[in-house]
Amino acid sequence: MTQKKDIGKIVRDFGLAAVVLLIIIVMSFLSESFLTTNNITNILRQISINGVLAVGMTFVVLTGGIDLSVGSLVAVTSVICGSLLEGEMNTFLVCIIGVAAAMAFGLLNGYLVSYVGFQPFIATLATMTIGRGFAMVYADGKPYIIKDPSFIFIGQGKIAGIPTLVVILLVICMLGIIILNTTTFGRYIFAIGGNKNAARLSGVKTKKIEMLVYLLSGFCCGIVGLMLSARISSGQPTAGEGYELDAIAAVAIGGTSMNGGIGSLRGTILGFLILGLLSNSMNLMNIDSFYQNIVKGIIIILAVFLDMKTKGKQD
Amino acid sequence: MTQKKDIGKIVRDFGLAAVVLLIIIVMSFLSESFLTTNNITNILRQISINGVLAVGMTFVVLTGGIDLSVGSLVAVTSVICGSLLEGEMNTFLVCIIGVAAAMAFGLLNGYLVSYVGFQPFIATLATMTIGRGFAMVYADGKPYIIKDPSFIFIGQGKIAGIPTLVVILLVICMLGIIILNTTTFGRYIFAIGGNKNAARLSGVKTKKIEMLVYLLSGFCCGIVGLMLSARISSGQPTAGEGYELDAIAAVAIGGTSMNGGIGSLRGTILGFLILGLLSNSMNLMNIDSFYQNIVKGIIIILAVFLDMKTKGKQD
Amino acid sequence: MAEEKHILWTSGISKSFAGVKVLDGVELNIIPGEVHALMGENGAGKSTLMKIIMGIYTKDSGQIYFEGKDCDFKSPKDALEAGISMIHQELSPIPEMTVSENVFLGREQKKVKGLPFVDKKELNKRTQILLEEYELTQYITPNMKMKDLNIAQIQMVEIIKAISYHSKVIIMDEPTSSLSEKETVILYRIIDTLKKNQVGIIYISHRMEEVFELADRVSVLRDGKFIGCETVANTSREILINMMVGRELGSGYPKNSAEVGEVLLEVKDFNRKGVFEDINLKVRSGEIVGMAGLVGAGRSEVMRALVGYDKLDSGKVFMQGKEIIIKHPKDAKQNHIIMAPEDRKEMGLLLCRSIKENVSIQNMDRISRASFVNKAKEKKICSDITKQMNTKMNSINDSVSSLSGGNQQKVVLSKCLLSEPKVLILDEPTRGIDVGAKAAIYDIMVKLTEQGIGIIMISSEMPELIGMSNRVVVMSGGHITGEIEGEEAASQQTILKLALGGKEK
Amino acid sequence: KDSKTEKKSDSGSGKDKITVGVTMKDNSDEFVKRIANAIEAEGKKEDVKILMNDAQGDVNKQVSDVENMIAQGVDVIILNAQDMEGSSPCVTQAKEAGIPLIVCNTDVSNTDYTGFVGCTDQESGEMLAKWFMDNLPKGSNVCIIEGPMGQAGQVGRMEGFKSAGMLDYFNVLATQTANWKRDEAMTLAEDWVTTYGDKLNAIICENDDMAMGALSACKAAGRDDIVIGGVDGIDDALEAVKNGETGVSIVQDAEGQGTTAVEMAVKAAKGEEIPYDTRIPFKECTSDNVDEFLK
Ligand SMILES: Nc1ncnc2c1ncn2[C@@H]1O[C@H](COP(=O)(O)OP(=O)(O)OP(=O)(O)O)[C@@H](O)[C@H]1O
Ligand SMILES: Nc1ncnc2c1ncn2[C@@H]1O[C@H](COP(=O)(O)OP(=O)(O)OP(=O)(O)O)[C@@H](O)[C@H]1O
Ligand SMILES: [Mg+2]
Ligand SMILES: [Mg+2]
Repeated sequence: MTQKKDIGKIVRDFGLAAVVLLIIIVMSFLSESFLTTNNITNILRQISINGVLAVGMTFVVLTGGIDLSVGSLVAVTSVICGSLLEGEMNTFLVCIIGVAAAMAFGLLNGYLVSYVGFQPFIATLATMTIGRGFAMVYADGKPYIIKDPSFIFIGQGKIAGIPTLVVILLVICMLGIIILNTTTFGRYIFAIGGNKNAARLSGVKTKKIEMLVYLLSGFCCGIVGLMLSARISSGQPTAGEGYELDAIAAVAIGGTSMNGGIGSLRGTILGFLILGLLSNSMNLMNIDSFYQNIVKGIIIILAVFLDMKTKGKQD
Repeated sequence: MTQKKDIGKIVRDFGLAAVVLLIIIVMSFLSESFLTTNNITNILRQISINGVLAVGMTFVVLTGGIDLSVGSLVAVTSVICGSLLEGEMNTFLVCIIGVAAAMAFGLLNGYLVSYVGFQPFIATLATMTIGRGFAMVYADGKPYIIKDPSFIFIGQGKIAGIPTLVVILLVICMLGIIILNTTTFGRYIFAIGGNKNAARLSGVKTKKIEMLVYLLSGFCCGIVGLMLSARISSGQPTAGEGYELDAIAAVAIGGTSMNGGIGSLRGTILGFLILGLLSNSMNLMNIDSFYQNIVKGIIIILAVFLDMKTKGKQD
Repeated sequence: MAEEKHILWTSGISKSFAGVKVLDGVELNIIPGEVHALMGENGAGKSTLMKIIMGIYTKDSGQIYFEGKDCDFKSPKDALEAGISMIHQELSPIPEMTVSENVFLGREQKKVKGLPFVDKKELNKRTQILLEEYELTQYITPNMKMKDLNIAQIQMVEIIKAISYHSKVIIMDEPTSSLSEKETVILYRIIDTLKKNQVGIIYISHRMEEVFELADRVSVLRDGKFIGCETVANTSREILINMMVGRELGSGYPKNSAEVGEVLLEVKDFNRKGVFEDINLKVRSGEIVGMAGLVGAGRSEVMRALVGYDKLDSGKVFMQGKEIIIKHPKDAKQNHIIMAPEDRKEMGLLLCRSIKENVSIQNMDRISRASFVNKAKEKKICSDITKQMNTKMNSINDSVSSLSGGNQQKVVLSKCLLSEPKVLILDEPTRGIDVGAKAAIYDIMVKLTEQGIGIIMISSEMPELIGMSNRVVVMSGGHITGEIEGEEAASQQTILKLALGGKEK
Repeated sequence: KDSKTEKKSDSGSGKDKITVGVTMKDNSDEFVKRIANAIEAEGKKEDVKILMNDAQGDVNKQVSDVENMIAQGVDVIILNAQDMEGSSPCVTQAKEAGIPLIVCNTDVSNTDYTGFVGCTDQESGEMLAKWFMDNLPKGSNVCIIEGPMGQAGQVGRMEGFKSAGMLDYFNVLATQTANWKRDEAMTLAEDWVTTYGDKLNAIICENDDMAMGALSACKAAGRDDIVIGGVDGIDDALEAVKNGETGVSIVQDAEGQGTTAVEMAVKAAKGEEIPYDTRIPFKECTSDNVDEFLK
């Protein structure tokens, strides 16, 4: 019975999975280095950043919200970690403080949206601006150089042969799936996105849940802040510019409705896989960067179209 | 009867209008150059670009959509006009072709959203990428120099002492208000945003209307493409980057719901006025650009909050 | 082929959703000037058939003849233009627009012919004329926003709208499900006028009395199949039920033998400015308290405030003598006060989610441990309750939006029943529910009272109120205007007088 | 009126204090920010009022900035052009308003300005190209990481690569943009190291931030044989040169440019004669001379 259900779900997600497969098959013919362990590691490492953000974004979008501030919050964590590491603070403590800073902004987002009643777009646009300004002021526009080897391990080390970045991505994805699919919190998220009034009447503390969702997104931003700073060995106030669009794109390609209530992390994972594969493939094939944009746009359209067709969504 | 209704509306918009007034009053004390004719002309000229985009965006958002492609479409018009003007084509014809190109992309947006059933976010994200790529490829990444004086008049000339840019803004705003508030098309836009299904059941051609709305936004992008190219005397493939966010911000600050159905152009106008005033004021006061971000974010939050309070929106 | 006298005639209509056949060779014919009732259990396919006629769904096979011509409408616009309009079962107002804008949506009066400028004054004028014609002016004005209307007012607007097309055939899909007696009378009057004007009316309803009062002929569907068409004069309630359900069904209301015990719930001095005042109410264990009143009396509002959904200006709640504080529906739930709302779309259901999730969302505490959902348990509980409620569906994983209206209502009730209520508030619980299911709900109510549960039932169906309640509380204009107990309750007149009388105060 | 007098007294030396309006192309760019800081510092030293504007990477905003400064009645304008073509109207406007304008750091196609201080982007491209041509055998396999397409820095440096003959001298495997960004450059370099493997000899970057990204990728892949170089002379790039991790950084004298720009602006405001074109040369920083740059 459960098996049957799972097969059904796989069929429904077949559209996007097919796109992923297609890219892999085509590329393995076009470039001999594509299917090497090295390149696969590269792809995984490269998607890890957008991946973690997209997981947090999925939660937000499922409630019917949006989080434009993610890129800025990455920068907030980045500069704070950079400065504290320059002061030679304990690495673990630095990570905690860095992530906490991003979460504080996430909390502000959540408070504005759920308790004050702001539209998510406008609340997170404001914190996006404020966050970027904060990072810039904090760092006075200059990057911090990060040398702490145990911090850099996050971005460049390996655990059991797998890059730490990829391990983090896997952990976050798994945690995300568990939270969304097996906990009451996950159910409440879907319920709020489906019909906030009905959820409230059913006894769901809608405001609290919404707030937590933005906090969760802030947490993911903090983690990405660590990952990115460690990867590029510097605390950059300009880090993460425009990342919000990539994260939202992954969520939307993955079939999550921007109105909330419908979607899955499975879809999001396929979404950022497609984006990552695409960018890696185009680099390997050395496609002119002007044309890369065009190709990327067209493939997004095709992927979503195929997905809609197989899900029989249209009409 | 009508008078009473109008007063009601004005009171409802009082929140934002108060913010505008407040900024003006505070600034006239803080900077002697603020209330000079020169500076007022500057402000109007500076808001004209975002203003026209925001008018188009309001239509889209009212149907419950979003148009991320506006910045890229501005670039499309810009490079096409630049290249054609280099070929010394008739100015008027150049303008027509340039605007038509942006409208073609707008049509693609509309087709994908209304007929194929794409989520607006993902459809316009794709055309945003494609449009930017197209502009880059078309211009080979380099700007065209524009010298045609009658074209440049659009961006730098004056009509009866008023900068052409401002005249265009006024015309577009007026047209927008007329279309939205007095025509059947305007009614249908509200209807679609309010309840698409009900609109369809009442015999409204919802798909056609939705398509037209994106076409209209494309038209506004085309006009802005002309305005911007003429203002900076060049056809730039990088023109308009990030303009979508400013346009959406103006719409959202203006109280239009991102879910569609609720909102007004009056609000949008106040929205881009606030953004423009803010940026001009901070420049006049010589606030560090890093701090400007923070101040801007906070003022957006305050403005929207005040607006919500006066409208008695929150629970 | 279509007989001359038939204005609308369908033959062999079939339709499947995702492989499931919901209509199978359905016949239906309508004569001008008749009221043709269409009956069948929830999910029998009535609405689907109507939506096919209106061009909302495409049929898989079959023909539709309208005025002798083979018609296949591609969109509602075509159907409306040809002369068929419909009052939809699912109300879908455009909240931000005014009454007149809603009524004339899609065919606005223009200021100048050929130009797209809307003449709002003319719209209001025409709407006003319509409202006056049907004596609704004290209820609704053309300038009201739809979002400020209650559900009955919205229903009346939709009725007015359908009529304003001056169609030759009007489909009414459960038009009275959101109306109280008073508006129902208005609707009957409207239908009379339409009949005189030779309009053919397809009338879908689950209320037997209405069918016998209004209809000339009645067609019955069962599981998507056409069972038969009878003239009302030649049939009886029993025959119809047999046609619909395929078996006999006991008539009347179940005998309630529950002991009425101590006071469970006491509401003291509830006030909400402008909505209701000085509400005092007691519910005893094993008791069914009926709430009567005209639409707009404020019954729902009191209940919504009671369960913490709406804010309260002042008032106290006692549960078994102890004061309890309810600030959020969650508090009410923890005190076992559960409410099934009247508007399932607005407050009852997560339309895009599955039946299972809808049922379990209110009962997470029962199916989860340490915040983790026990999916096996969830499945079992949901399967059991939906079976118990006889919900027509393919699987509990289907989205609720794919259910028929009545079956959606059953999902709302299912989730409330699962929440182990001590006091159960049912706001129009049988709205849109077929006879069989209604009987099932009545049985469940009785069973619950036998377990010592107290029930508050808001209903606009007078017979149901009288038949089921131990006590009927009447509200009018935000006040309680009377309470009728025992034998006295048997009188519709008394209730109606109180409901109206209060208003005149 | 009160605030007016207050402000005046605030500014200390009274009416004759010169106001210098500055519009920078993007202060979030580290290099641009360094120039901006130098301008502020020099402004203090010369006792002039600096009105600092930041176009945040948008030409349109830059044009607005100049409009605003003219409305404020500044005595002289320093323009750090965002775009060669697009910033031209700034020059025209200042001219029309009769305000002297000094262009700093980046070229503008409208040369109707009072003076220019800066370096030629093409020169940095040429210097970088020459260093690589001197240090790598002809026909080596190289990849190039570019700045944002269409920006003066990208156009000029690529022009320099061409005029130095580098594109023919080497076998260019790939050319891509990383938009001046470290993380994007890192992604590119990772992909290239995988695709081209041992063939790849060098990664030539149009700025140092991207060179640092490329370096991280090469280090992670254990490829210390790949020669890397960039332009700007940011701190970690100099350190990398010192450690022998990268080969070269073409140092642009941000402080010199900013300081000179203010000096010239003050002179122009006073009506003194100033040179029309001042070029501050780039300096090549390699392991031989890196200590001069590390302060
Ligand atoms: N859009 C849809 N997708 C899938 N199934 C549907 C859809 N619409 C209706 N159905 C199914 O078709 C069947 C008939 O539904 P329909 O709404 O016509 O019933 P009905 O006779 O009007 O019932 P009710 O009295 O409850 O309104 C039901 O089983 C329903 O679940
Ligand atoms: N959101 C609202 N704001 C202000 N007044 C409201 C609102 N909703 C309802 N009302 C008013 O509250 C009163 C009671 O509404 P309602 O029709 O729901 O009462 P009811 O007695 O429960 O009717 P029903 O028979 O439909 O259950 C009406 O006068 C209505 O106009
Ligand atoms: Mg139905
Ligand atoms: Mg009610």
